[in-house]
Amino acid sequence: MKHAELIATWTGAVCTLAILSVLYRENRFYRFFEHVFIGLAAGYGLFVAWRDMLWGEWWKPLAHEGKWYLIIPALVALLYYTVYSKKHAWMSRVLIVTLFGLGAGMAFQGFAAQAGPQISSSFKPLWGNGLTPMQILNNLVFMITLVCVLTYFFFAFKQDRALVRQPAKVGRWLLMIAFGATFGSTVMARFSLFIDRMQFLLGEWLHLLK
Amino acid sequence: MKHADPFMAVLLPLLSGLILVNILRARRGSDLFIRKIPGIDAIGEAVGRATEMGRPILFSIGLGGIDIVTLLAFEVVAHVTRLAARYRNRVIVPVVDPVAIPVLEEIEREAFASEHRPEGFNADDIRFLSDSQFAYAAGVVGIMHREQVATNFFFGIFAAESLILAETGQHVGAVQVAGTPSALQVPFFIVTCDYTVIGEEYYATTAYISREPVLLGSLVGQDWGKLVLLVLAVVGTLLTTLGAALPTLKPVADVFVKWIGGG
Amino acid sequence: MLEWTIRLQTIDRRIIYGLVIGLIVLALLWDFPLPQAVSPEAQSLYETIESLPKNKLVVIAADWGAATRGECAPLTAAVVTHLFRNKRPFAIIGFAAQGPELTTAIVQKQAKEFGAKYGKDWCNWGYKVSIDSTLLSLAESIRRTIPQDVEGTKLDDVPLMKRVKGIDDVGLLVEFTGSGTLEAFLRRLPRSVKIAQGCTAVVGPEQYPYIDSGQLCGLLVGMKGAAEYEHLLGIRAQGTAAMRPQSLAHLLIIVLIILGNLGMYAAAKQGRDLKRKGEAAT
Amino acid sequence: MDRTQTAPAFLQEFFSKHLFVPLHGWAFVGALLGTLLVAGLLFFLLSALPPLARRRLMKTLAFVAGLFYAVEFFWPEKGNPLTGYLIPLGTFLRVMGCFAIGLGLISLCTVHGKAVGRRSEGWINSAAFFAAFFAIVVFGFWQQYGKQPVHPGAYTFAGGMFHILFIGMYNSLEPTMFSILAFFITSAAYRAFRVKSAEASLMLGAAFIVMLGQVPVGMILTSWIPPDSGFAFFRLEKLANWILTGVSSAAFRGILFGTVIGNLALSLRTWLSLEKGAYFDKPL
Repeated sequence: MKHAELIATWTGAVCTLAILSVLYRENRFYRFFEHVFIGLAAGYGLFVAWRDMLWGEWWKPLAHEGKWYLIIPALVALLYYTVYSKKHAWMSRVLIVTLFGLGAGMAFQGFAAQAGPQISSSFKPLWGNGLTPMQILNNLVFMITLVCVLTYFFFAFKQDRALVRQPAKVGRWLLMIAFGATFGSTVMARFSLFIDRMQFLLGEWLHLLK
Repeated sequence: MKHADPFMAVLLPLLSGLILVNILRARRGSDLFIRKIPGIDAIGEAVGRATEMGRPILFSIGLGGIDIVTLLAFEVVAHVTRLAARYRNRVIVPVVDPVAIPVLEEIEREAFASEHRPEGFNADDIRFLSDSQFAYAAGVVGIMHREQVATNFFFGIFAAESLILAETGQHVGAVQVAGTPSALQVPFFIVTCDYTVIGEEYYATTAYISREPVLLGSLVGQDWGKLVLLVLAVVGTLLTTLGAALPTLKPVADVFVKWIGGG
Repeated sequence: MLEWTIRLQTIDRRIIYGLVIGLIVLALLWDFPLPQAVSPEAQSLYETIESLPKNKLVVIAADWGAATRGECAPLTAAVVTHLFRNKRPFAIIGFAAQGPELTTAIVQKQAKEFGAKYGKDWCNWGYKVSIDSTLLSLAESIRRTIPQDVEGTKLDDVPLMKRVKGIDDVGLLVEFTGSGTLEAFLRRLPRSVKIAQGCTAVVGPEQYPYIDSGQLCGLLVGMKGAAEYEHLLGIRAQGTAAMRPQSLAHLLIIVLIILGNLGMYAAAKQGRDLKRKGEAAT
Repeated sequence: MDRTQTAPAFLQEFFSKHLFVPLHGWAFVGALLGTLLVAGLLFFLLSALPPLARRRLMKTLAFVAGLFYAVEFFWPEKGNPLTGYLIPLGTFLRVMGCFAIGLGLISLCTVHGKAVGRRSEGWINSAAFFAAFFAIVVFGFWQQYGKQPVHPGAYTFAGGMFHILFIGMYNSLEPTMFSILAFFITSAAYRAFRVKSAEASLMLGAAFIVMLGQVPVGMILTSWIPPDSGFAFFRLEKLANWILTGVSSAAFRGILFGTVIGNLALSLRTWLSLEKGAYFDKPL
């Protein structure tokens, strides 16, 4: 395969154009490559599952090192396939409910890992030596935002009380500012992706860029 | 954090206790209030729209599979499918995780049966597309165009593909309702969907739909939990401030902050 | 006139997409100059490298993969140029599987220009799995954590590593990433190692607090960061080239938003006028 | 920190010495057959369970599964009886996950197989699916396990085909699909950012400032404000940064506190089988 690189560049260009064509409207060209994409993803997923996972962690120890007990996960996984039998379909559910149980048990650790550091780093001094007025203002804004946003997420406390209603309203406004800011800050990252693609088309494929 | 530090060993049982106590209280039948969440109210209306137009509904459960967040999305699929079955419509669910296929098949079959239309269930409507994020997105874009869906639901965990899905929905003129705890994707749903369920509102969806006492009680417990975190943040801030302003109080503040920061 | 303004609120999306493609192709092909401001965070990274003692090693942590290549590659390239130019030896380590490989490609390309040699001017420690435990043991002993480089040479036999005894000989660590891996470095490395970061625009906002607290000695965010650093180095590379289409794209969005609002305003005005006329007639 | 340094968990040594021992030859075959027999027996027992017992079994399994992680987390690191099982359990679950891929393949092959078989509209696309799928599987394994290239950097036939399929096609399709976001973010911003209500205006305003603050063209607008004066805060890049780090990060922290508690509540309900809904209340 002498020309693998060259052919790869050309097929890459065709694939890029096919996906971009959906911007005009959904068409045969896109549809064809959409299916190719799904086929490649499924095949590559299978290949990678074997190469990076099953071969080293399952087949090699099982068949070459005599670790016979590794047959167990494979047998348990067969329960998934009971879904194709009307009579035994409920057994797949035994497995899935157990997996949900495992996921639920991880919630404590997840809570601690996600929220733990965020709680203690929310304590920002509102006064004191060495704080500039700007820092004080920042810390105050931080505190107010946090309190108002949390209030917005109260569901069961009646909102006819001004104590809940007003902060909740401000909380929603502050959320909108945060969402707008996130939107704005993502624009650059998204365009980086497309610029990268255009550099491929104009540079690597057509050799128009210096 | 690999294991519970002294602070978490107190906080987590406390929060869990608050949630469980309120579930028990609700089971005994105390009357519970829950505020309006317009996004969830809109679900029925959105299903109705699809039926009026005689076009199918698409429900994306995002990138999740067998996890706690997606578990809730499954319940919303069940609700939407029951409504659709009542109106003789169908719900297409494209999925990323193959393990979700058996779960969804059972849910849809069950939903059609409960509305006395078992023949309405079609296994081909649960479509595994790909476990690769963007191959999935490419497939959903294709389905939306070809099936000319009238309504899209997005409930679950989403990442960058959120905008690809929801903006395509806009292009085909679908009514869209989204709900996700993935905070970074909320802005993209807000600008493209008719209704967006934000952050923790997502976890209130099932309680809101079913008005089941257990779920409503849990919601009250969650509120108490948030109140605990809110008080912690305020007290911590005040203590830190006092510690910074008055040197004599600094040791007290430091001990508190250190305890919360994990000893 | 009013009719035309009203139409501005319903511009067909295909026209918008055409404009996006047109502007980006134009900006890529036509090299027009743009003013470039430099943020204090970029300036401070530049100065840190300038003032770094000659005997200290720099470590590049390559925690990114193909998905964030668009932003991480130009950032890495800019910092590597600076290191080569100042003849500061560096080592590459990565906590993302593809990171060290992709970084090596960038380094090799530049090594030719600067006449730098593997082993003398840079080396590659390779991909490591668990970030926390690797850094913890790295702080205790570099040689025990990384017995050999990716080519299988013992670290003692790599020329540039001869002077490096332990973590105290590392002067600066620059991490390039598209995710929130920074905290592990802050947690596990001694304060004697200065830490700087180049990150994607998406995670940028989360990193600024560490600049305020002094834990980070420099920060480059996204394409903008790469362009700023190239400006400091006085070169025009990928970052600067990408700022042209980026600027035009941002401008296009802003102009479109303004046009849309003008259209909406005009439509509302027409509605009011019609209503008034209607009232007069009845 | 190192996994070899973790003390063995409760009964772990017993298991690894007496039960889960690598075997070879006939002993290996015997152990495999024995396991299959036990599995078959369990399957038979399971299918004989009456509906009520089935439900009880599920509740118990979910509880025990959740209990494992809960105890592992709350027990202090020193002398933790379960930490040693984390890695084997992780491997077990990942291997199981790999075997679930078949569910996805069956689903894909049924849908596309039907289309090709019936020559229904668009069957060519379904054929393309199969071609792409088999090509990358065949060439993937072939280049992995087949003849290796003589010179580094050269390609064998299989290696070249895999390069074309993976680097040429897959690595173009994926980032291009991702890059479509550049267009969609533009059209979404144009359509949605209208000064209609207070909320929409706030969102628009924040997005506007942040977008301008990120590119040189925007920064020029306020570059006349001296960077070391008291008004430097109003330079667009500073203002943008302030919105992102001040307001935005606090708001996202508020959202996070809500979602982690919501997640905790849902997990508790699932763990203790208190959850109500289609998947849990369905008659068996």
